[in-house]
Amino acid sequence: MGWFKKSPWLLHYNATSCNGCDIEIIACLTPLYDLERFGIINTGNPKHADILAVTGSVNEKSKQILKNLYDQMPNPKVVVAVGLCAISGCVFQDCYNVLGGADKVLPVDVYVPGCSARPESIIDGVLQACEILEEKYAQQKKAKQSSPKSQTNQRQGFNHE
Amino acid sequence: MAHKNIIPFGPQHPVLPEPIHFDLVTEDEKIVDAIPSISYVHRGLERLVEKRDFIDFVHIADRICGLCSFMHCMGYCQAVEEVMGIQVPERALYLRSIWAELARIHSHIFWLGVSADAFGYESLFMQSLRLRELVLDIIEETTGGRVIFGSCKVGGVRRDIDSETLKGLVARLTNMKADLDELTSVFINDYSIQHRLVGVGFFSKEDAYTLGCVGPMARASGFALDMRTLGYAAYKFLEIEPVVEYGGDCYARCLVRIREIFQSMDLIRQAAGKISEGPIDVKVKGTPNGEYFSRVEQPRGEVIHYVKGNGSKFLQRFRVRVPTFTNIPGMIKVLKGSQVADVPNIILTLDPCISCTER
Amino acid sequence: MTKTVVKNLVKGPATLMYPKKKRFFTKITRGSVEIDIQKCIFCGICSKRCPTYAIVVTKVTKECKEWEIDRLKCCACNLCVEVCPKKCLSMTNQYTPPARDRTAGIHKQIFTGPEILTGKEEEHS
Amino acid sequence: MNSISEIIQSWSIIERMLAFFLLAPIAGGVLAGIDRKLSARLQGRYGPPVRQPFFDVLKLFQKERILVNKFQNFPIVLFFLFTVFSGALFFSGASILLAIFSLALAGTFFILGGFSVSSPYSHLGAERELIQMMSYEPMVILVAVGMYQVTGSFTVADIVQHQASLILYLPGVFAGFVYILTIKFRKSPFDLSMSHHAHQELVRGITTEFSGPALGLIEITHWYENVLLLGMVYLFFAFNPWLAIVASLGTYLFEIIIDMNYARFKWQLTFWSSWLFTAVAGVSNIIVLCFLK
Amino acid sequence: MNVLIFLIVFPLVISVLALALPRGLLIKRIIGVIANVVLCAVPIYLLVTYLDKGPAYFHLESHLINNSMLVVEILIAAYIIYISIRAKRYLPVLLVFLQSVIMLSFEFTSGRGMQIEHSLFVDKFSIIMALIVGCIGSAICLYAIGYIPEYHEHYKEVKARPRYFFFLMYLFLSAMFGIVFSNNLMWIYFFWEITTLCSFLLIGYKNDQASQESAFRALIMNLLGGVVFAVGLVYLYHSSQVMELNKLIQLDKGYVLIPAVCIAFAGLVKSAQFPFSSWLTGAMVAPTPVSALLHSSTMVKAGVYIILRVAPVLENTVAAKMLMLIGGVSFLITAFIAISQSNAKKVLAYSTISNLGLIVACAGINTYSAVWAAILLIIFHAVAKSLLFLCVGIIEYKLGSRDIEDMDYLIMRMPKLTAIMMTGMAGMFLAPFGMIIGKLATLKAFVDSNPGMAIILAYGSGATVFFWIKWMGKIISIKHGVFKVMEDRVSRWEWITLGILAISTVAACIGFPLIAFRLVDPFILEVFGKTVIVDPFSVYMILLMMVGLLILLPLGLFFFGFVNKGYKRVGTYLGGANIDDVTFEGAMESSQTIELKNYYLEKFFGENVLFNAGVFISLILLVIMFGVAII
Amino acid sequence: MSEPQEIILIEKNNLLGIVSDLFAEGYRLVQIGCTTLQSAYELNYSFDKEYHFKNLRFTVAPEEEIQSISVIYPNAFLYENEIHDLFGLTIKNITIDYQGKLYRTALKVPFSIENCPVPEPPKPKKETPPEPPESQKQNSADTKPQED
Repeated sequence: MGWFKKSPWLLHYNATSCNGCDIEIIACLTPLYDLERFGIINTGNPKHADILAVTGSVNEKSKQILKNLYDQMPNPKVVVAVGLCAISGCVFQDCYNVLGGADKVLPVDVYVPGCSARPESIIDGVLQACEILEEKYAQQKKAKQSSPKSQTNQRQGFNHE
Repeated sequence: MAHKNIIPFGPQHPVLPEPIHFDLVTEDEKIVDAIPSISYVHRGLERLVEKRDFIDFVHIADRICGLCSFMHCMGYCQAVEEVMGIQVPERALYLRSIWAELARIHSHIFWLGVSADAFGYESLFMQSLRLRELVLDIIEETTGGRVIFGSCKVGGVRRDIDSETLKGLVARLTNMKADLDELTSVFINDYSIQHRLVGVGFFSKEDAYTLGCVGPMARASGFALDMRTLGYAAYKFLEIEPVVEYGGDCYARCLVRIREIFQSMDLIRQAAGKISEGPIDVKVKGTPNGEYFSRVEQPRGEVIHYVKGNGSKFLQRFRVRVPTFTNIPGMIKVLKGSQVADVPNIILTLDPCISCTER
Repeated sequence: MTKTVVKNLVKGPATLMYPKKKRFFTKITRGSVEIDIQKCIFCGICSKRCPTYAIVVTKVTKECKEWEIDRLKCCACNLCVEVCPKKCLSMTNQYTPPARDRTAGIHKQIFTGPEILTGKEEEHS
Repeated sequence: MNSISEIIQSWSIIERMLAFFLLAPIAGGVLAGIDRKLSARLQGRYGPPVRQPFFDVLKLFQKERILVNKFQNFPIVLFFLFTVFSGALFFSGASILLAIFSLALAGTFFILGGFSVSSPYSHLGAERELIQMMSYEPMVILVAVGMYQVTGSFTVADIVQHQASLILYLPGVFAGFVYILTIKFRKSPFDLSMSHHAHQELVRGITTEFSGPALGLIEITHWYENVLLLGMVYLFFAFNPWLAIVASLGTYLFEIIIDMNYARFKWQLTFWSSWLFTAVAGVSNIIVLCFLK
Repeated sequence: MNVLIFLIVFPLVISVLALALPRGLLIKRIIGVIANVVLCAVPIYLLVTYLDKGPAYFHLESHLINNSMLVVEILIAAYIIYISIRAKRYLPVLLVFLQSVIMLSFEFTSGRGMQIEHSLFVDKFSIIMALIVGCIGSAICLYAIGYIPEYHEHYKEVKARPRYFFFLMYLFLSAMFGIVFSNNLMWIYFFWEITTLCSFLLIGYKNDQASQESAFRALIMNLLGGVVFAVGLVYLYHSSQVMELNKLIQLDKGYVLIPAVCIAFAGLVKSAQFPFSSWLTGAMVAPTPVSALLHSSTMVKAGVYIILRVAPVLENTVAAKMLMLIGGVSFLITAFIAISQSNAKKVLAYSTISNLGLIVACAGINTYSAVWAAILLIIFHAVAKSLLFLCVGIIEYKLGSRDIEDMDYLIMRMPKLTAIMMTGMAGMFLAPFGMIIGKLATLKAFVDSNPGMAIILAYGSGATVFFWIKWMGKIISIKHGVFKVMEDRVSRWEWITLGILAISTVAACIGFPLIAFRLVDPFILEVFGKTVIVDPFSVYMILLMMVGLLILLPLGLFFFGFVNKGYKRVGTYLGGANIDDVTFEGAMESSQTIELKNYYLEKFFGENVLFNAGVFISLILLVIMFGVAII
Repeated sequence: MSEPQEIILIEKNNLLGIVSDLFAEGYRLVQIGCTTLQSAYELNYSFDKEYHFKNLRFTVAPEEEIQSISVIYPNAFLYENEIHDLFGLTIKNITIDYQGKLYRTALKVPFSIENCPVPEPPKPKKETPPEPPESQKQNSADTKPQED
């Protein structure tokens, strides 16, 4: 079994968000919500992280950065889109420089709605992400056992559209 | 003899809640050059005026930035009201001021926490954000949202605060004051904090003036610039004295913000005492035709909402000039010659709000 | 700081223990939009004014009308509630739960007469 | 307790080394867990379970291995091996100086690991770690010197069996040692090069490029290192084993409290203050002792 | 005795051959190899012969030798005066003149009737020194065979004078053997002056402004040392009619304090201690084999050798304390200054002064354990430091710079050389290697006699660790990308030398118990009557670490190089702004490549302030030393 | 409450002179803004001294060049780069010139005359009494999603 459920580490990136969701993510770390109860550490370093929490609607410049960060995370990894912007672009979906959602760039696993997402929502979302981490780890292990050569990564189920 | 490191600072960096990038050229840990790179948050919302009419645009103005959400909304509404010549009822003005000051308190406490985090004082960060939750509770009870208030509209406010709640609000703020005193005394007196802040990012009054700094950046250098003295909203009814410090360094900026928290509490108390019953909004008729620069004091300083309408329901031009934007040149100046360890502090004493900077 | 820290230790944690203990929200907390489909006249104002295009109102036939909201798009700005001429929309204080599926937030209410035929989880392909 | 210490003394060197190898990570992990729980409580949070460090490490070993270059984990493996070795040396009763130098060798490998990945944050972390090493190295050597002055021997076995209380002779040295322990434990205000806390100006400093199993190994190595350092604290109180254990744990708690009460210092202050403190507390103690003898 | 004479004469013959034979002859190289073999073999033979014997003294009295020495001395003096006048520098002229006057007047007055009982002698310490001089010295000469042509390729403006160069190198070796085997102080003095001359001429080999400047600085300082040496000898003979090293030590301290202090002064100058350090850092302009041979492994060791020899005279005097402090100050301050230097040779030079300072401090303490430690330090330092110099010499020409900061990713460009260099660096300060064993012993010796010095050692080793590790880190950092391996053009001669030295660095550590018990202990036992008892467990552990490293390093490299599979390669963390592995998108959409340079802490350890402080402090100490001796 | 706002129309070529006069008088630069008109761009330079708010205004054609005032007010470089990137105007001699690389947008020069149409002022409607707002809003909202 995996231990991901017990110790999921978080990376947060603000990809064109209004920072409302970002401050709520920070609020989650604080005494009242205390994400560390679940073993969650906000690492700030993609190489240590299991969960990528994306806020914001992703624009032309942050697109590449988001991809870079995701690529630098070791498997298994989960993307959580926090806030409406990261889901659909919120009120900014008409803007000329907005891609409208993190799922345009990354395979998003959990959507946390809200404008801005409430800390409770974020906690729920991250806990769901832990489950997915476990699933992905199990899948990965299976894939490895069946064919030790093919290093399948998580990009399989990811379509650009 | 130059041993120069080139370090990318950001856009993703644990001490930055928001993306901004610097190419730091350092020698040992001294910064020789810092070139900023922005546009990681540029959405282009100024052009949304083509798609939303001037009344619905309020909801976008609300979401320009999460931390100064209410101020943007208020600034925008003020500009439109000014263009259209709408007289906003007095109660609405008072309510706007109260919310604005609440927003300032929560923004400043948040800033205290994040900057404590930047210099590695984790327990202080936790303590600050714990206190901030009390303010957020008040905000949620009065507006229904924690971050995005959504309580302002053209012609008034969308929601009233009944007098019971208002009294309770003031009482709760008063209760909070003791905790806040304890918290801020750490910021003021702690040796290690002074080590990290005193003399860091120094900025003379002249520099602050010529580089166009606003808000706490300017006030910490002894330059009393506070848009609230213009007397918009209900500030004309309240006693207000700009908080000025003369240190010019990160520590002075910290002190300015701390004193402003208490000032805001006082303003809320004043406003709650003076507020009178009455309508909270007026009906908006017609379309804006004309232009206006509305200047509002945000937690970060003077923000300008420029509104230009040509009689259409859709504004011809909406522009925000936010305090962070005009503070960036100053930040670059002080970054040069500082230490790598100071970079987060300096960036944070600006209290950067990149999302409104790049709109 | 020592004083504060020791006080924290003695007083015990301030943590709300959220998933274990339920969180109660204030009355006016903006959570999610609900509709009383019986009152709705399908004027479509909510749909048109919605800043995030979360609400879709369609008149399939004269009898069969649909009111659909994508909760994963709704920014809870309360505008639809305010503009609704019939006041059939209301804002509850329960936020929408996170979802693993992009379409999980879509709630459709079909009106074919005075009775409500719910088609709650409609899957978009 | 005396019987326990007799049993331990009856063990052969190999047995003692083995016991350290097996027990130290458990003790270190539990200590780390207590640290996190207590830190959280001091901050008014509920905090993770005490077993959390073990979960973290187990998880890290299950992660995919991502590398910047092929060889980057080699120094880390050496770091681990030599830390364990120096701990084993220490607990088997060998020369304390040898243990210290061996630990410095281990630290060197850690720093070289940071350098080898040629990543800006790792590099800065490694440079800072070096500055830290330069800051604490004198005091660590002085601890050995002070103990030698009192007990007349550099071997841990002799120091433990010394009847007089070292702390009475070496209060200054002990104070200096506690000062630099903050650096060694990577606690605020000296968590410059890599912090166990998330946010810092150097991202994760020296460990920025190490992830998955390598990071887990670094974590375990720190547990070993912490146990070794607390063992050195033990020596100061070795005349009474119970007191010594209490004092070691007390020192650890004290470091946690210090951690809560300080912002991170800059390297300049870290460097000169630790040298100054070493000079004031450690050196003066040793000179006084020199005249007493 | 014949062996000793052979060792002194043989390099002399080689040097004459080197000068006489025309350039580019194959036979010259063969002679070089033969010289190397002989110079390694003979000291070893000597070692085997005298392994279980005490010191042996030999009578060799011949007016012919004395007179020819006198003639050579006058010739040297004349030559120096000639060169100095040509270069319009008059201070050396004055010093040489002074020296010649002292020596000549002595020769022709009281020196006439001087009776020397034993002119030559050999003991364990001499043998150790002879081994260092013979093995390392001749190896460096081999290296120079490959090096000098390349040197001239790079410095086209320098006139190629390889014969002259090798003549001086071998001449120097001869003089070094002379110093370590002579018992007659006049002879030591004679050879001493020859080393000064060789050093002067070799530093000035490049013959440009900077090297002339440095050469003359070295000359002036060493001549000053020579003058004081001469004064000491004259005083010694006048006060006690003694001119032999072994008798000097046995004399009553009251009589010989002044000569001993004078000789120690000469030793301080030669080993470039404060306040005379500047000549050694200046000497780094010389070709690298010169730096390696003269200025790290042998000639400067002659300084500490002579100090160690006369140290028993100074025992328990204020002068000894001052000597100890000068050593301590030199050790500490140069270790600090080395932090702020980025010129590789300068770092090495400062590190050399630093280590010599430690040895001088040991000599000042002069207990059995301190001398034991000092001898170990001499051995280990000589091997590792010459290796490092030679490595830097190669790097300098392959990279075109001797700045440490230009050695980025050296491991990818010159993997073999980096491995050798790492061995050398590890030898300088890391745990199971030689120098740290020496330092451990030093620490023990310091604590036993003078804990104050232990404090200096504690701080100094902190600084030492800093500048070595950052250099190590620099050369082993790996960047993804293709680098041209640049070391294929390194000549065979250079590889051989590097190989020999690298192996001896490791061998010296593994063989440490052997060296300690068979060589150093008997010497200490002879002199002090007791010796250091090393904890056998510690020795085993050191050996275990050493063997562990020897097994782990290649095994690990093999494992990580070839077996290591199943990982994913990603770019370095650059705040997410990666363009590729090591470039990131900077401001204005520029693509910036990360550049990583080391810290130099100029503010804390800047050369200007610290150097002057060191000079000032040690000047005061020197004055006290002389003052006390005279009073 | 209405804050007095002075708008001074100036000639483009006099800009530097007037700005340096203002600098000498101790005004601080508050902002530089730009508005897209039908066929030209309108530039606003806002200054402030002791809450006295002053605007300089002139219009430029798309192809015209503007002198940078960043030599006088160093903080102007950000505004000027922004105007260059978003409006496509050429500004000469910016002290820190980002060469059009301050913003990276999906739509190049989003505020240029081609990209940013000025809303039709409902001139005839303005005279007539305002229509019921609802229906008008509906109409306008209808057209929104089709754009872009």
